[in-house]
Amino acid sequence: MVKILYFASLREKLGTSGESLELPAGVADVGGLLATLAARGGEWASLAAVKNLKSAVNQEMARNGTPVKDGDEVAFFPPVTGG
Amino acid sequence: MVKILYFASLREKLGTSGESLELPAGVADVGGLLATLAARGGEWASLAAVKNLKSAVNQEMARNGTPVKDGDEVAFFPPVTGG
Amino acid sequence: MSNEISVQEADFDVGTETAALTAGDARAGAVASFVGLVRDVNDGSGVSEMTLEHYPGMTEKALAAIVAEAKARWDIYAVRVIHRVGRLLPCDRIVFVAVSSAHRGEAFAACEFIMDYLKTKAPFWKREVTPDGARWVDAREADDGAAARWEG
Amino acid sequence: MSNEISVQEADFDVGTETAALTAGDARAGAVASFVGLVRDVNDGSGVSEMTLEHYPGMTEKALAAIVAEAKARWDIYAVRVIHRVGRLLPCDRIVFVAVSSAHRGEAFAACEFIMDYLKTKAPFWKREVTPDGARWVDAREADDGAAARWEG
Repeated sequence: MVKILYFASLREKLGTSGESLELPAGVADVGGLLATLAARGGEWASLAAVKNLKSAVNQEMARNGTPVKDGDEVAFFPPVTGG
Repeated sequence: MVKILYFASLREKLGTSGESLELPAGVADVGGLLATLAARGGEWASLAAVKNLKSAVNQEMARNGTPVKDGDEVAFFPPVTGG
Repeated sequence: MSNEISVQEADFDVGTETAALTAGDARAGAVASFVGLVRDVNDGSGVSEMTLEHYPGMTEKALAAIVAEAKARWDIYAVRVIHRVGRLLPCDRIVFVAVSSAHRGEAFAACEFIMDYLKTKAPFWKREVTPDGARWVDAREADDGAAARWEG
Repeated sequence: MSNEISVQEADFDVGTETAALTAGDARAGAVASFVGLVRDVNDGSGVSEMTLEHYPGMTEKALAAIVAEAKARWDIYAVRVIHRVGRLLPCDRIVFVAVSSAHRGEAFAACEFIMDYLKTKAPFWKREVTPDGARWVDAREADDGAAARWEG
């Protein structure tokens, strides 16, 4: 299982702040997980098209190529705007 | 008459914080005034040799070529060290 | 320093925090600091209130990494970062960053570096209320540029 | 702003001064500030106390000119400069400079500019007491360099 979190506008658009997901066979990185989620259709389909979508794996900034394995915490969010 | 002020290490070295002086004939700028003071000899002679000696005329930073006329306030001091 | 980073709903006292940074540390000749505040206008619209969301857990880690990077780059003594979350009104303080050092050049550079990195690497998001409704604040390209000048 | 520059023996309150700079001004999203403090060591010698001398009259004029120059160079809102004179001890505050602006870049630049110019153009002189006696502090070449980068 991986824990997935959604923040800010993404959380609002998807209507959820997170979920637990069994990592599908063959999915081994952030990009793969993103494709899996987008394949759900509806609002999820737009995930792959979000401009400047950011991700984190285990609370560290990640890229599409960052590895994801069972037990990880993966987060998706728009560019940050604090400060 | 010009009012002359001395600050910091210069004030200590010369033993005075200031004086009023009748501007000698032919003295028309800071450099000329400095030469007049240095001609007094003793500690005054060292005035012309002070490293990075600074001056102000009427409370504005000046140079040796800055004009000095009757009624002006002229100050001599070492480089500033505030802040 | 034990109390280096705080993410909190509560306001903070700039005078107390600034003084605490150098309390008993007579090596420090310089403290550079920054306070970010809620403006009543953004992108041409009036802003009546704002809500700051963050990613608990990652936020603290990201800020700690930024502070560690600043300490590796400059000879600085103490750092304090406070970032508020939750609902804020115009003129409210949002963020405080302060850095002490022997001399001002390193304190200024490290303080500005921390703010630039915080703006692009710490997981906070602003949602503001305008006359046209609530909206998520867009990231500013200027912030990416500000952060990029510290790279390489 | 009526209360922009102060040269005084008394200490100042960083929190009060910082808040006053943006009180009622919701345009301001950024305040960059600097506090200079007496260090207990300088040029390799211990410092037990310090006396700050200045040129009354010229000091205020020089500081006002520096602030005016900063306002001409950057889009900033309010500026506050406080410089203490007289006898000070290690850890005592010497100087405070704060600048408000819409965004942080201009606030930081103007604040650092004012400090750099103050260090080389405002008539203050430090005399410090060390174990070897009292001495006038030498100007730092680094300060001339810091001021020079704003020229031209």
